[in-house]
Parts: sequence; C-alpha cells; structure tokens
Amino acid sequence: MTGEAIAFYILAAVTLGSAVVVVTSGNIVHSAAALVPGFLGVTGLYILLNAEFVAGIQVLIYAGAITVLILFAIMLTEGGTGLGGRQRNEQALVGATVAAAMAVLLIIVATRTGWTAGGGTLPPYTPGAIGQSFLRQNILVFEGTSIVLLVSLMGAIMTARRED
Amino acid sequence: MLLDWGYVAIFALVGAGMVALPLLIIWLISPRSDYPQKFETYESGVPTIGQAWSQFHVRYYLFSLVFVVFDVEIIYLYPWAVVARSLGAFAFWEMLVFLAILVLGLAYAWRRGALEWT
Amino acid sequence: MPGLTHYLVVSALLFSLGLFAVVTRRNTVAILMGVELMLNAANINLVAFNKYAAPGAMQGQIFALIVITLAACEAAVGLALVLAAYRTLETVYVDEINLMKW
Amino acid sequence: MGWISDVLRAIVGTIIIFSAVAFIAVMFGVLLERKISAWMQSRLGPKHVGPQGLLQTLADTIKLLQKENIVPARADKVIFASAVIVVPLAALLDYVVIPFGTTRSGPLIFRDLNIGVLYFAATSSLVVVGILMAGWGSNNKYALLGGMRSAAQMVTYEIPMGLALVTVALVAGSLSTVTIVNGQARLWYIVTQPVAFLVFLVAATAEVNRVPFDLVEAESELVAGYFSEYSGMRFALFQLGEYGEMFAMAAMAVTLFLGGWRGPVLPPVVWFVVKLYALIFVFMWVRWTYPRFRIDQMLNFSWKILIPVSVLNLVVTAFFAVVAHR
Repeated sequence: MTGEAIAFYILAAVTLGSAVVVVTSGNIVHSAAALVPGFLGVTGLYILLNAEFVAGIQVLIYAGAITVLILFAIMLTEGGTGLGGRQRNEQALVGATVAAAMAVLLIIVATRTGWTAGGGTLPPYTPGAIGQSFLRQNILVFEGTSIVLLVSLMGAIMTARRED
Repeated sequence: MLLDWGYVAIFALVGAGMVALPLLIIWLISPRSDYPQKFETYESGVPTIGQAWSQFHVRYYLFSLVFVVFDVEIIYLYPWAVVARSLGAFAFWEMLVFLAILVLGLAYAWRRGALEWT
Repeated sequence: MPGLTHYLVVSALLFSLGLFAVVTRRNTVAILMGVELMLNAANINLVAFNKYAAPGAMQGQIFALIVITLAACEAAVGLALVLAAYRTLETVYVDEINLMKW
Repeated sequence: MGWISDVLRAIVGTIIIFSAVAFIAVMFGVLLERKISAWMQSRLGPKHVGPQGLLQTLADTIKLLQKENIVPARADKVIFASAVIVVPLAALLDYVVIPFGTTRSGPLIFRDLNIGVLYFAATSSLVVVGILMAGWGSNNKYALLGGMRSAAQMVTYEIPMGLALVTVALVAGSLSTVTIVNGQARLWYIVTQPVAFLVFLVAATAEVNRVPFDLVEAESELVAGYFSEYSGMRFALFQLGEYGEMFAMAAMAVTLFLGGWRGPVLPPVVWFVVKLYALIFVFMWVRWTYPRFRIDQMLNFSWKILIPVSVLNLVVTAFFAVVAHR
C-alpha cells in the first residue's frame, strides 16, 4: 500500500464519517459543525487529485464561509431552542431505501463502466494555469459568474430584509 | 506537489497533538473538587436564567450574506492576479467588467440598507 | 494506488448521504446541508474526471470552481428564504410550512 | 527509504515551529504586551519573577497547568471541547507558508506552497468556525454574543484582507510567499503599495480582535467574549490562538510588504524577527492608544471605506502593472 492509498482511505473515511454525523445527528448545530471535517476531507481528496487551487478555494469558501453562513442561519432561526424537536420526518425508511438504491446504482455505474483513461502526462495545475484557462477559454463563464453573484446578492438581500 | 501537502498534513496532525497535549496534562494532574456552583454558567454571580441559545437578529445574516458573495468574488481574483501581467491589457479590461458588476452589488446592498446596523 | 473508480465510489456514497438528508430531514437548514454534501460529491467527480479522463484540460477544475460559486449563491439565497419563511410562519420545519396546501 | 526522512523532517519542523510560536512568540508576546502597556501608562509592569519579570508568563502558564478543568454543566460538551483545539490549530497552521529567513540551501520555510497566499487566507478563515463553536458550545449569553460579534467582525474584515493579498499577488505575479519575497529584492512592496499595506494592517488588527476592534471581547460588557467559560489551560490555549494569529498576521505583513527576511549586514532571520517585532509593537501601541469602536462603526468602516478603497487600489495597481506597463 502506498502513502497515497493510505491517505485516500483515511480522507474518504473522514469525509463519509462526518457526512454520516451531518445526516443523522439530532442536534442541528452538531450537524453544522460536522460539516467542517467533511469539507476538509474533500479538500484532502482534491489535493490527492492534484487540484490544489480548488482545494484552497474549498477551504476558503466551504469551510470558512458557507459553514459560518449556515451557523448564522441556525442562530437566527431557532438557535438551540428547537433542539428537542423531532428532526426527521416519517419518510425515514423510504428515504433510506431510496438513498441506498441510489448509492448502489451509482456504484454499479461507476465500477461497471469502462472509463476511457486520458492519455498524456499530468500538467501542473497551478493557479496560473487556472487563470490562463479562465481568461482565455472560459471568459464568458467568468463574466457570467459575476452576474450570477450580483443577482443572488440582490435576491438574497431582498428576501432576508425585514419589510418595514 | 503531493510531498508539499504531505508535509502540511503532518504539520496539522502533529500540531493537533501538541495542542491537545496540555489538555492531557491537566486531565492527569489537575485537582478535582465538586460542588454544583462551580459548574454554573458564569453570569457575574447571578443565578442563570434560561438558555443562552436564543434567536439573534437578522442583521447578522445580512452581513454574512454580503461577505459570502464578496469572498466568492475574491477567489476569481487570485488566478487572475497571477496571470494578469502575462495576458496584458485584455485581462485588465475583463477584470474591470467583473469588478464593476460586483461594485454594483455593493452599491445595491449599501442603497438598500443591508450595510446598516439598525 | 486509488484510481478513478475509488473516487467515484466515495462521491456516490457522499451523494447518497446528502440525498438521505434532503429526503428525511424536517429542518430546512439541515436540508440545505444535505444539498451542500451533494454538490461536494459532484465536485469530487468533476475533479477526478479532470485528472483521470482528460489530464491535459482544466475544464473539470474550472467547473468545480463554478459549482463552488453556485453553492455559495445557493446557500445565501436558500438561507435567506429560510429566514423569510421563519419570520412569517415562525417555523423552519418543512412539514409545517404548508400554507400552499390549502 | 526516502519517505522516513521526509516524515521525520516534517515532524521535527512542526515541533520547532510550534515550540517557537508558543514559547518565543506567544509567551514573550504576552510579557511584552504587559511591559509596553505598563510603559505607556508610567507603571513598571511585572518585575519580580525572574530578571525584570522575564519569567512571568512562564510562571503563569505553570499556574494554569495546575488549575482544575471546569466544563460548565449546561455546555455542549463535544463542541465546547473541540473548539479549544480548532482555534489555536487554525492559527498555527498559518505558519506553514511563512518564510522566516534564508540559508545557503534555500529559504527557511516549512513548505513553499504554490498557493501560499491563498492557503494563508483559507486557514485564517477557519478560526471563525472555531470561535462560533466556542461561543455556542459554552451556552453562556456573553460567550454566544461575543462569538456572534466576533464572527461578524472577522468575516467582514476578511474581504479587505483578501483584496490586499490579491493586490500583492498581482504585483508579484505569484501566490508563493517565497516568490513574493524574492520579488522585493530591489524595492519593498510597502513603497509601491502603501494603501494595501495599511488595509492589510487594519484588517489584521480586526481579524485578531484587538483594540480598536475588541468590541467582541469587551471586558466591560461581555466579560471575555467567546471564551468567557474557558478556564485554566483551555483559556491559555485560546490565548495561544489569539497571540499566535497576531504573530502570524504580522509575519505575513512582513513577508508581503516589508521584504521578508531581506536586509543588509545582519543575518536574514534576525532581520525577519526585527521587522516582526516592530509590527507587533505597532499593534500594541495602537491597543493602548485608541478607544474601542462601536459595532456599527466597525462594520461601516470595513464595508464603506476599506473595501471601496482596496477595490480602487486594486484597479489602479492593475492598470499600472498591466496596461501602462506596455
């Protein structure tokens, strides 16, 4: 077993373990806190896939920003006041079945398909290469993102503000 | 590159161990004496009323919302900053459009009072 | 050496866990957390395919960045909706937000 | 077996950096703070433990080690206990990308990452989560209020800090900290980027919750903010996190704007330490000079002054670096 394989299994275990806590915990704040190791595990997987820039962004946005946003939203709605409440609806059994079926289906597809392996050597995925790709080939996506950001900012402010 | 991050991973693991070490030490050597007042929530000596976990004002959310949008904006600036000089004027104008749209967003948030602590 | 399939299996499991949260959770914020897990699973796929199927291109990583952006927007707007719903209906539980059923 | 030597080097490097930060930076920093505050207020400060009170913080730490470990009965035990690891660890992770000096065999840095500056921004953003966990886990009204304010303040000032980092990355054309320091061989970036430097310094002050941005742990209203409930060694670990973060911010400012280890005559590491402590002195000087901001003033200052100014600064810099350069 190589170091990469060991790292992969540890990171996969961390990611999936925290995801299980996120999904099953009866305490919503515990769920939100468990998101952080989950996101960090995914970050590790990105690094194993040589995508270090994406990994940095994952920590900055997911672990640093979205988690804070979610925690704020929890504090703003119920805080810990609703901790005693029932967290799961009556569909738990059906939901578990559906999710398990989905997992089985996806795993079958993933393992049975003969994925074509790309040829060539792996280029270094530096921030510079990402920037080149963004500004040369994906310029429309790049500008489109800013519009999406603007629209969601406006929409979210309008929705969250008190009408008074 | 993986070697770099292997180092970082060891840094994080050993670091977590070193941060946890003093906690282990106090668990071993600290004195223990139980009386209920000691485990009361500290509220300047007055008996605690109710839970601390309560609802907060929506203004916290408004700020974190604008923050998330701008934080996402900045992740696009990093790769741009690295290559801007080699790409020349074109990259500059592209980024100007990008920034202008986001400044519009800031202006909107300002105008709508999302940046007021009321 | 972990190959493409390993990453796909991890991502499939993560996606299913997210799906389970979305289907069974009552709290809207928890549902949004499930959605975030699903988006993360999709991102693992994108980056893994980038490395193993088309190493020369950057498209997978670019797309992962876009997905992260959209996830942030989705969280911002979604949680704003949760707050708005909480303000008018005083609940965050999806099965109690049922005014439209009438 | 090449990997064993790599692992050993990593472990030894980690232990050296952690000990250096804990003992030299943080313990000495706390003492320095007390001495400087005393000097500014015409007092003597700690004087009895060791020569000129030099061992005061060490004695305090030993005292804290013997204190009882109190977890409030109403606290959320898991979150309460994990926050105390998250905050100092996230602060100390910053040190991975800081080049302390240079030797014949290359720069003295734990690891020169390709995405160095981004890594710094990412790890310091993790502190916020730890603080929110500490505030919520304590189940204390002061702690939760302090934690919420802290989080609001830190996320707000992450934006101008990120913009300042981007500006430097643009000038240097790289995110690697070593390349950035090498780019300052002729001219320190503080000369060409004074605005970005000021923005970074102000944002750093806010990120570490120091005066004038200490409304999140204002003694007179919130006891100690998010770590009100933490006592004994856990309190010391939060102090380690705060001071560690402050030194990391100062070290990053030295790296980005003050030429890092560069300087004539003296050895590089000495130059680095001199510049670092000069900036630390500025932080302390500010602390004992300015009154505290109100929360609306603090937020307005970032959103309505710092962010527009740093966006403008970025555009002007980009114009001169990219367009006018040709």
